[in-house]
Amino acid sequence: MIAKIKQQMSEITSAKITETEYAAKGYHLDVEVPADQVVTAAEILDAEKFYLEAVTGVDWMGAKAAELAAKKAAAAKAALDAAKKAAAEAEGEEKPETVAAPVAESVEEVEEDLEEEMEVVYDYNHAEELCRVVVRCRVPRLSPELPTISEVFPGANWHERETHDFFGIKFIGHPDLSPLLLPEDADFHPLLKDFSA
Amino acid sequence: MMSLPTPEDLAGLIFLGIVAVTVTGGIIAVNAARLIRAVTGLVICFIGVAGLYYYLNSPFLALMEMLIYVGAVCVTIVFAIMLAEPEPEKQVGKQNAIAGIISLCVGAVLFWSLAVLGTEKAMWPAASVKINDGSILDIGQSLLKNYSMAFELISIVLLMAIIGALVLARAGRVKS
Amino acid sequence: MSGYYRDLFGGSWSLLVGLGITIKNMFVPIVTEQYPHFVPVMTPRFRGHIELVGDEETGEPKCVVCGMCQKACPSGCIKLAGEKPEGAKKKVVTSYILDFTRCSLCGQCVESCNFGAITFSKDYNLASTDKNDFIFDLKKRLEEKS
Amino acid sequence: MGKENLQSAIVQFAPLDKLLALGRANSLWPMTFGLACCAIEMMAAGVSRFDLARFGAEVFRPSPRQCDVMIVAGTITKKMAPAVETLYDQMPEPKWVIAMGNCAISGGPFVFDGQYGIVEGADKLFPVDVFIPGCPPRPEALIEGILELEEKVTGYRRWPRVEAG
Amino acid sequence: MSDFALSQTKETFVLNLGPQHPATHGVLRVKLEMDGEYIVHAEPILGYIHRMHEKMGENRTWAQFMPNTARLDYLGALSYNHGYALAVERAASIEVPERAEYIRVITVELNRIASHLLWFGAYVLDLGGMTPIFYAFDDREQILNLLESVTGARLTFCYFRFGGVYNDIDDSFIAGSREFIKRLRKQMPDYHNLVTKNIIMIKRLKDIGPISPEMVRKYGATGPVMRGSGINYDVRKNEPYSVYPEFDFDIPVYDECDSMARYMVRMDEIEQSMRIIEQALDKLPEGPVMTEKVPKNLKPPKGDYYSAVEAARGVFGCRVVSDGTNTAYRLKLRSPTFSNLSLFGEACQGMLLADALAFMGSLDLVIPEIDR
Amino acid sequence: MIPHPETRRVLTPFILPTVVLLPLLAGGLYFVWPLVPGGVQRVLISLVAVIAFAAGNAAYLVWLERKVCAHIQRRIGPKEVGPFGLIQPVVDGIKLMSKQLLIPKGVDKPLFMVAPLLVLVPAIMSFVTIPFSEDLVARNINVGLLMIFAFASVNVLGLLLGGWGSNNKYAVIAAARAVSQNVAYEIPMLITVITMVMVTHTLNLNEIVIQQDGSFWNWYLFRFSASPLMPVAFLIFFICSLAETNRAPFDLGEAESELVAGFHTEYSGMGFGVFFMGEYANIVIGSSLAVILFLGGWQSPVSFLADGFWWFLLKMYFLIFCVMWIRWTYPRTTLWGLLNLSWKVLIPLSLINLLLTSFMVKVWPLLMGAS
Amino acid sequence: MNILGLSNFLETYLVIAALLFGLGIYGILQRRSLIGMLISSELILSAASLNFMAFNRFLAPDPTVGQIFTLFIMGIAAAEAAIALSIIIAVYRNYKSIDTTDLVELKG
Repeated sequence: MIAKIKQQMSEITSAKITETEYAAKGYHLDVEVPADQVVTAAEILDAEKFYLEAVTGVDWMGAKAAELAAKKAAAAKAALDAAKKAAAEAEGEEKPETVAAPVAESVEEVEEDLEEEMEVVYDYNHAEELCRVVVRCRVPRLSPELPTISEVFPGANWHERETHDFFGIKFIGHPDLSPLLLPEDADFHPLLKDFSA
Repeated sequence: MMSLPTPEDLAGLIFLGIVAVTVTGGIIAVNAARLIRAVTGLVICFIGVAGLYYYLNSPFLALMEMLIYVGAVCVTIVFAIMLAEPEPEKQVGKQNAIAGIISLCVGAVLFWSLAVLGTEKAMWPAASVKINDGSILDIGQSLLKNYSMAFELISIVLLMAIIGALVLARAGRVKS
Repeated sequence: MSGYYRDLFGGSWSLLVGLGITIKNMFVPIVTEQYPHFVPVMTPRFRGHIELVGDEETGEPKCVVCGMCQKACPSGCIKLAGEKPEGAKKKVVTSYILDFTRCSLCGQCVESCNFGAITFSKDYNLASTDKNDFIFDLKKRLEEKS
Repeated sequence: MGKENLQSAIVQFAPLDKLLALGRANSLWPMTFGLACCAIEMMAAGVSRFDLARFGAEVFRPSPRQCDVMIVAGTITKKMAPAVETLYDQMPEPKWVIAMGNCAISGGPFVFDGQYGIVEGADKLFPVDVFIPGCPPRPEALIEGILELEEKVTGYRRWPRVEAG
Repeated sequence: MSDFALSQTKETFVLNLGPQHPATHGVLRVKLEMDGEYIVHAEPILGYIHRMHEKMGENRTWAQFMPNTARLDYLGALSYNHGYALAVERAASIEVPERAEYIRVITVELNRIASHLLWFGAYVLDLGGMTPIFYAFDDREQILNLLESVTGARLTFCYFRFGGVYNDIDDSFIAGSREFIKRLRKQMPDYHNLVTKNIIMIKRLKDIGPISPEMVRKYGATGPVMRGSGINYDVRKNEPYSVYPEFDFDIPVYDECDSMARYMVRMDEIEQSMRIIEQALDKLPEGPVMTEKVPKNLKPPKGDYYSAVEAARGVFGCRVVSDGTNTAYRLKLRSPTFSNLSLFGEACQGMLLADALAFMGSLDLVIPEIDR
Repeated sequence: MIPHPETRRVLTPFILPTVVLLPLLAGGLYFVWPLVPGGVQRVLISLVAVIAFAAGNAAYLVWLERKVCAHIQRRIGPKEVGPFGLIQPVVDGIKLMSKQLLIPKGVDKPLFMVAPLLVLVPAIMSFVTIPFSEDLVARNINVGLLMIFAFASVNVLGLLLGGWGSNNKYAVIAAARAVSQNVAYEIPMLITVITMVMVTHTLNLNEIVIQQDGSFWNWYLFRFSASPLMPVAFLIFFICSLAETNRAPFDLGEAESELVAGFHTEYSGMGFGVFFMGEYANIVIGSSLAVILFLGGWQSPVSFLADGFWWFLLKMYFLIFCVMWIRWTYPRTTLWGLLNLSWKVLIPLSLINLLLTSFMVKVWPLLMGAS
Repeated sequence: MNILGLSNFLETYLVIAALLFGLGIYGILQRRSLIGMLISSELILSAASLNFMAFNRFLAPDPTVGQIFTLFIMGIAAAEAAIALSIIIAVYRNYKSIDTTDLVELKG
């Protein structure tokens, strides 16, 4: 099965396919495809009777943006503290936890031009044979857009909506991208690394 | 010392109450803006009429009135209101109201004169023995002997009504 | 048609069987523990809010204000302060405030403590009309206890 | 909180008030209203082992109109808050609120810097009469909370206090 | 309902089920477009108990996140503990002693029984039968007593640690578990006689809410929903983790695809879990319950790792992305009921309201787990 | 029995007024009462008695139900308020009466207020004709059987108006369900009753009971000479009365898990209380009617024991217990299941019974006479 | 005349019946919705049956004839209500209204 999928996936242009060690990673095949090929990958897996376990995003925010966000957060916090003091409140109860993302180190390895990216991860699994396939797709952070696969897997509908909630990634062609888990009128994307409430 | 009312007086008082209920119910039934209230008025009116029947020595008919009119007809009407959900009626124009009052008078006078005509011109023998035990034996006897033809006809009418109602109500539902 | 009769008779039988089971249970002994009259005993591992542990001899808290529990707590319930009195070898806790209303009873504070200075209490029936009742001053509680 | 203004104007003499208070205290009908984890312990308090029915409080009514006490059992999120407030408003006077569990008291373990989703405590939305801490509290604690509420309504405690040990 | 037909004039109205409604088991809201008592269109609206677990995962250390997993699905908390622990152990390459794995399996299976029992009671309650939940809770209380005696909590256990479990089980627990299994074995026929064989129950569940295997696959539904549709898939068998390969147990599969099939799968799973527990208790090895080598300040190497377990409601997947620090860079929790519920909208079209609720109950929803 | 400390505590302030006022009242009544004409006396007494019986039953049946379900579920049930929780219904009543009567926005106020009364009043009125023993009947009406059904039909209207007037979708659906269910089950029930009338030749409840004089084999339940299907008729009647009173497993009208609280979703305080009382009064009437028609009313099961109202109450409460027992055993049916049961099982059976009975009553004697 | 003895006079009933009849006519003319008209016609029917019953009690030789007529009227009324209501529902399905002023266009 793994070989079959690998073979079919390799037909997708500019797909990076890695066979991973299951015991260490928890999946068998890691396929990275360009944004416009997500649907093709989904169709291949659909034909092989895979099911979609989850769709999610990862925000690979670059160092510069992180710095900026950290500064912003610091400024906000300072303003908040000032306000708190002004209100002559007793000491804030909560221990301030670091919101700023500890990313700088990890991203250094990634090539410079890939820095400001978001990753969408699709987890596929097969019910009869053990074969977990991870399809990844990187989209630019400032205009995160990629086609929806909810036509192929209707179950992806909610997963994509959720990903849109959390990261603001737009799935083109999705029937309804209104907030799923966040309040109806929410306009923030909490899982972005530069998010602060 | 104050004299306490006799049972007859009480019965008379209750009769007055029943009359009031009947008429009030009727007025609500024709005047209420919302149909659901009109039906409630109708129910009240029917309950009053049932009371009148009781005073007319026929508890059986009184109960049938409750069973059929209140329990069946009014429930059906309420159902129809639920299904059709009409908006409250538009305000009735003044002209219309005057016409209505005139019609009320005309109708009442007509009906009344007919009734009086009937009572005075026709040759009625004296009223027969009053029955007040609510026995339905006599009714049953004449229903199945003297008026058995009408009885059968009524049952056919009811059957037709059921079939007709079913056909009419079903016509709206079309299988997709 | 046979399905109809099967449903009718089999179904009626199943209903009777159901009635039998409920009536049987009417005569099963009652399992209710009548709480205010019956005092339940918590298991030794029951996790209530935490308490400071006093030294067996002196009754003073064993805590050395290392702050591990504070660091381990996922919800930041613990606030502690200590000072080093002159001549003493280790720090002494001056205040140990537990905001129990934030606690998730995960027990990581107790696990992280290397000195056995905190333990779980057996308070299982806390309720109050004032929520500040649950911000415990553990040092005071320890003093009251001893 | 709500207690002082619920005496109706018609009856003013003390024994009747007492009777009313007693009636109310011993017939606390909770709302079937579970939010999260604590709701399961709320159910557990109602079933055979703990049997809330002994105090006449087992009549879990699904409609807020027929409830006396709202047991907020779980985290109130910002999305849910308007609905909870509506439910509170729909309850007829006299009404009480029990905040069950740490989430309902203060947001509990879900409070962190930069949290965007939850309301930090039911008392931010409406007055709360009794707080029951725990995550989740044991069913005994909920019974204790009901007794505490009865004490608050009638002014004295009918049952022995149980010392934990 | 095959003979369901939309009326020509489409007189529909919108019914809001929830967010506070007895049938939704929490704060799910379902917007129903109804034609009389028939559902024309249903849209579940989530998020009423969204508690930011994934955000918290990025703010807390690996160990500090453990209590959160118990609050994801409070009915089967230990499965979620397990899933998260497995993912982090995979990331940090931590070995778990054998005894600890056995204890994990025993407690997880006990927890699964408790979860299914509660579902059984609550489901019958949904269908209007008010007594079975009391019997089910009565049995469940025994499990909670057992679990409380080892974990110290009744519901939101935080028992597993990276590299083992928090504390060891003792003889009284083992004896108690055996006692409990004996008791439940005696109870199960009563449950079946009272509920499963009841004609009203059969009429309400048979052929209600059919989900074809294809639909299950397309929506990614897992767990009893999947097995009730004839797909033989269970992570414990297909992708064995922990010490599950050591045990001899069956995966109940029913081909009917209806609510009754899902009901039967869960009832059979209770039996299978009892078998697993018995075997585990028999084979329980001696040894430590915690590895020595786990650093206090855990820092798994960079990379992303995935791990899935079979929770009571389906596949719970945990994807951790580590950047080499003591907090997760990204923590994705794949909850089973999220996918299971997503097919509700399509599947309940044309159903009666009462049937739709019977169907919804058969999906075994735990809302905080959907909303996370 | 020593009063519960709680009871003592509460009742102490009331002792003095009671001690002073009660004799005054009693004395006044003593002097006025003889002046009241006999007919009115009887009416007044029976009115008071009937209302007291209905209200007391409604209150204590709730208590009984809570106790029964508790014991079925291995619990205790109400216990702490008064001995055995006996004061619980009083306390609930006090609470419900002192509860704010919310009239939600958008409801049709007159209908909303009138609907609970439409449920309760006919139910209480029906008690008037029920013969607890030969003399213990408020008013022995010749068409008593018909009267009960006439009043029961008003009950339906109460549910309908209550649901509709609430301006709540759940309530409307519930009301529509309750009514279609009531209408569907009225058919087999009335057919069964007609069968019984054919056998008894009367609509007078007293006479029906008197006809069942003797030992239990004279009860209509076992009167196989009238119709071999008598026990089936009894079952049909019992099932229909369950459905008519909206009791589980036919409680579609207040299906908690589907329709929140059904037609009384919007009712608070005593509005809800009155609905509740009406429901229980209806159960009492349904059970009484079954006892009168099939179980020999006040007649003792064996002829050497004295007849009396206690037999009536015993049989009635046994049936009520069965009603509760059934409620706490079964899940709820769906609307379709319920209509199927009515149209596919009960109505055919009751029609067969009707035919058989008419055969036994009219044709059989002719055949016997001819031979 | 004793006001409490009114129940023993035929005229009392005739007056009430006339009132109900008049109300019914008024209702039919004034109501705009079909259901309202139906309600009014029920009033007229009950006025008629009240007269039958009154004559039955006070005048008729056969004590059952009026009652039987009333019973027939009830049967007819029930049938009429069922038919009328199903027509109303059918009309409502087609026109989305049961207001007579909206039903003037008979194009279908």
